[in-house]
Amino acid sequence: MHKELSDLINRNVSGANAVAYLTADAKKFDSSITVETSHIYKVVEFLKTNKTTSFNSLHCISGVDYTDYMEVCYMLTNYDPSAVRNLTLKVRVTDRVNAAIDSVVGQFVSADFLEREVYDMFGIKFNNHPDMRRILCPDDWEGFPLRKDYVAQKDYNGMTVYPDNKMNMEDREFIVRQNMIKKAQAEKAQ
Amino acid sequence: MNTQVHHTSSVKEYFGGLWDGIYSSLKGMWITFRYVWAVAPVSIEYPEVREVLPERARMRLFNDALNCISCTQCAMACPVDCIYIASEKLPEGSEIKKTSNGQAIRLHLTQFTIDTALCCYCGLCTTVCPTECLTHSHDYEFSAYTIDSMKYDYLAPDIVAWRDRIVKA
Amino acid sequence: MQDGVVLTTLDEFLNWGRKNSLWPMTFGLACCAIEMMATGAAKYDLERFGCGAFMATPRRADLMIVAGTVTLKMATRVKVLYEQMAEPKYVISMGSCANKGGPYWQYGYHVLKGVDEVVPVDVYVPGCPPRPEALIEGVMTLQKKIANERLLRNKWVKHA
Amino acid sequence: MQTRWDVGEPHKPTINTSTEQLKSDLLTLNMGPQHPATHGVLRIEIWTDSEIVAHAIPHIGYLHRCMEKHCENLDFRGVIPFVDRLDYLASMNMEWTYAMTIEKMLGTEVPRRAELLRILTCELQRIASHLMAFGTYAIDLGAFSPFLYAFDYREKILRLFEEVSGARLLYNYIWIGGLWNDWSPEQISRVTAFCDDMEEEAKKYHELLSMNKIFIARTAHVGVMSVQDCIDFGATGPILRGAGMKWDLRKNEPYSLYSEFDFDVPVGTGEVGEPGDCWNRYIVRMREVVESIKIIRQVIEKLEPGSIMGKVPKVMKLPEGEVYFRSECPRGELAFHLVTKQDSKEPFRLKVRSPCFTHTSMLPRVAPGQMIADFVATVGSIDIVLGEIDR
Repeated sequence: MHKELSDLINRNVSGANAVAYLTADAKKFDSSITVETSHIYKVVEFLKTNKTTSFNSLHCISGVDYTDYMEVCYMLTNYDPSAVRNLTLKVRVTDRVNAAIDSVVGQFVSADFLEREVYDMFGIKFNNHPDMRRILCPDDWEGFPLRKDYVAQKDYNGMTVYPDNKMNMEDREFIVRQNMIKKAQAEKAQ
Repeated sequence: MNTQVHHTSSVKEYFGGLWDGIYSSLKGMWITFRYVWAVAPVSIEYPEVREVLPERARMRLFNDALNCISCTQCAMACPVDCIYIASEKLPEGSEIKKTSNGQAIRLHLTQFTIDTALCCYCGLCTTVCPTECLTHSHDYEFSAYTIDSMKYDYLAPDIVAWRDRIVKA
Repeated sequence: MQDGVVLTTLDEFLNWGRKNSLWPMTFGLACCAIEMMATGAAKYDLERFGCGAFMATPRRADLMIVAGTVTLKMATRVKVLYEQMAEPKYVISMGSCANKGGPYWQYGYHVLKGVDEVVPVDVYVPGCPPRPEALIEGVMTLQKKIANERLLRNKWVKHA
Repeated sequence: MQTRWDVGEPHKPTINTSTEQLKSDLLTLNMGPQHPATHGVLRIEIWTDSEIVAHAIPHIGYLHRCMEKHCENLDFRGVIPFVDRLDYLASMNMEWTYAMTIEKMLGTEVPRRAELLRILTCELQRIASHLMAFGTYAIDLGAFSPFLYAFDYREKILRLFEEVSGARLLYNYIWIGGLWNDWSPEQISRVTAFCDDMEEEAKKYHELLSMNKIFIARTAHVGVMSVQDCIDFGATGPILRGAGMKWDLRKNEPYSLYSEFDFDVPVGTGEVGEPGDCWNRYIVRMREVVESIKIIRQVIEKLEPGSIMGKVPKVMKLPEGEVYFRSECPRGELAFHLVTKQDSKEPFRLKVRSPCFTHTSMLPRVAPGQMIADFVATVGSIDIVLGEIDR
């Protein structure tokens, strides 16, 4: 299904450059379609409006940080009892400093909160979003927590995030040692 | 999009609605009133009467240090890292003790601390324990005035009294 | 100087009144709030301790049961709510999260590691979440503490 | 391009607009984070024009517990206690969805008895969750006694869960590959007895609250969410069914053994009020309780002795790949998006698609034009759990 769908997207949205990623074991894993970052709005518009493969609802937007690039996954679905369809649509963001892609709020209103969450957690800005603010963390929070290189800030609003007297430092020696052993083993293996 | 629907009602509708309101409220009150005699009291008068906890109930953790072989599996399994264990090698030639289920204790346990204020009572640590020395006891009444008193050292001398109660021979 | 019979008796009387009419604030944060509601419901019935009148506003409450995870975003509000309560005021920290950050202490960048960072706590109730009985026991522990308060004696009796 | 208007623009004041001198500004009112009617620490900024809500902006994140960050640092078994704490009113369903996600990746065959018992526990949990919704919704609308009755019956379920799993609220009971403990025949017989009691009790609830004139006056025609709104916002569960759409993943995309069971999907028909209003959302929940009892009875009929744990590797390592798995929870469709790396012991990314999160985003759409008291009824009828919204 993904192969035909990606062909369909390529035929109808010029420059979308849809590539279907098919898993070897469809029972265990999900396949997905990756499209060009700049064309996400058009692709989503096409998938929503076209007659044959209409997806009428955006179920979820999820971000994944692969350290060298970030991915935004759009889970599209169809509330149609006769034919249930699910699709994972992906775009890649390589710029970590000024990450920005187009918002799809124009097509799916549910993207309003979901995109704000992706912005909050990964720092990917969504152009043309009506209300691009942080949603879970406070407005003056530093950094984007779910990035792999995130380091939590020391204090917020006069409160220490990791106070030393609560961290059981003297007791944790064991765990620190275990981590060191693990690290040494990993280095040896390399 | 004003959802309030205003419409003029006839006299019949008005009194019908009034009657409906009174009747349905009385019905609800009757159900509540029946609780006076028809339903047995459900309250448990706690400090005097205590509910018997089920066998599997997971309350405060207890470690029987005499049976512990310092394998640290509980500390590894703990999702919140609240178990802290340290051990040393036994000096050469010392007698190797056995646990109650026959495993040899080859390490000398020097620290076994559980920060109960962090524990999430998930029970993952007790399932991996090979000698079943780490168990969930049935005590839940141990609120404290200070946070530091919630860190339990299971090698402390005053734990013996507690052990006598929990570990059944 | 001795405490004196009159002041001691008066103190006892005041403490008796205070400890048997602890009105908690409806202040549920997370999972523990459900157990707090269960404590207030029919089976465990917190009302038996004069502690069941859950007040919707801090200004009428004597007791704040911090039930659940306090996040950094919420911590300032917790503090404001505590300051709005009228004296005498007491705080019970219920559950692991409020005690010390609970399961979220290690990687919880947005979790306050214990509500005692922002408000003074009188009694810590352990559990995740504590059984309703454990919360009742926590309230009883607090009542014991209140019973020993030296309210008038601290005010008027000058110890050498 | 749609603008702010489509997610609910502050609409113009309806009163005093004709007389320029009498024109007044909108009043900003904060509901929450500490408010008895917000079911936790939800904060809603309401712009009101006298009693009429002109605009509502939900502010969430007051219970953001960094659960997704935690999961990236824990092994697959250790995630379960954290998944429990997502929706603390329906922990069993949360665990089950997570377990099924991992099992799908591992390709684990779960024994039939374990599957049946999972359905049993999760349907019991659904009843418990809906009872909670019933009780707290009654409190929101000013009736206290339904809360006591609902909690009384909820305690019975919790007692069963405590006997079988060891905890009252956060169970860590459904494990990857099966279950922790088995149900004894004595416990199963108590479930049967409970089902009989619960059916009678559900009738009592209808007499007590559902058909109460005052309750109907507070909920009928209030907070109407049409089917189109629900689909646009991705709403699921009782919200979507209350609007009149027959959509239930247990029927439409059956997972586990749900295809073997015979049950109805209750929808809001509008016999009181209109489809999509608070009353219909409420009645869908109450009818689901009866349907869950039906499923539980069938499960007990089908139960036969057997193993409760499938074959799972001791050190769990998953291959590289990703899975998006959804299931029907009491509040709607919960989904996990799990991404793993080759031979990883911990999830590379675990995204939780929470139903309440999307339902909260619908509030700006339904709020404009309501009275404040009706808005409280609307928020209550969505039955949100903040642990799941903020994660």
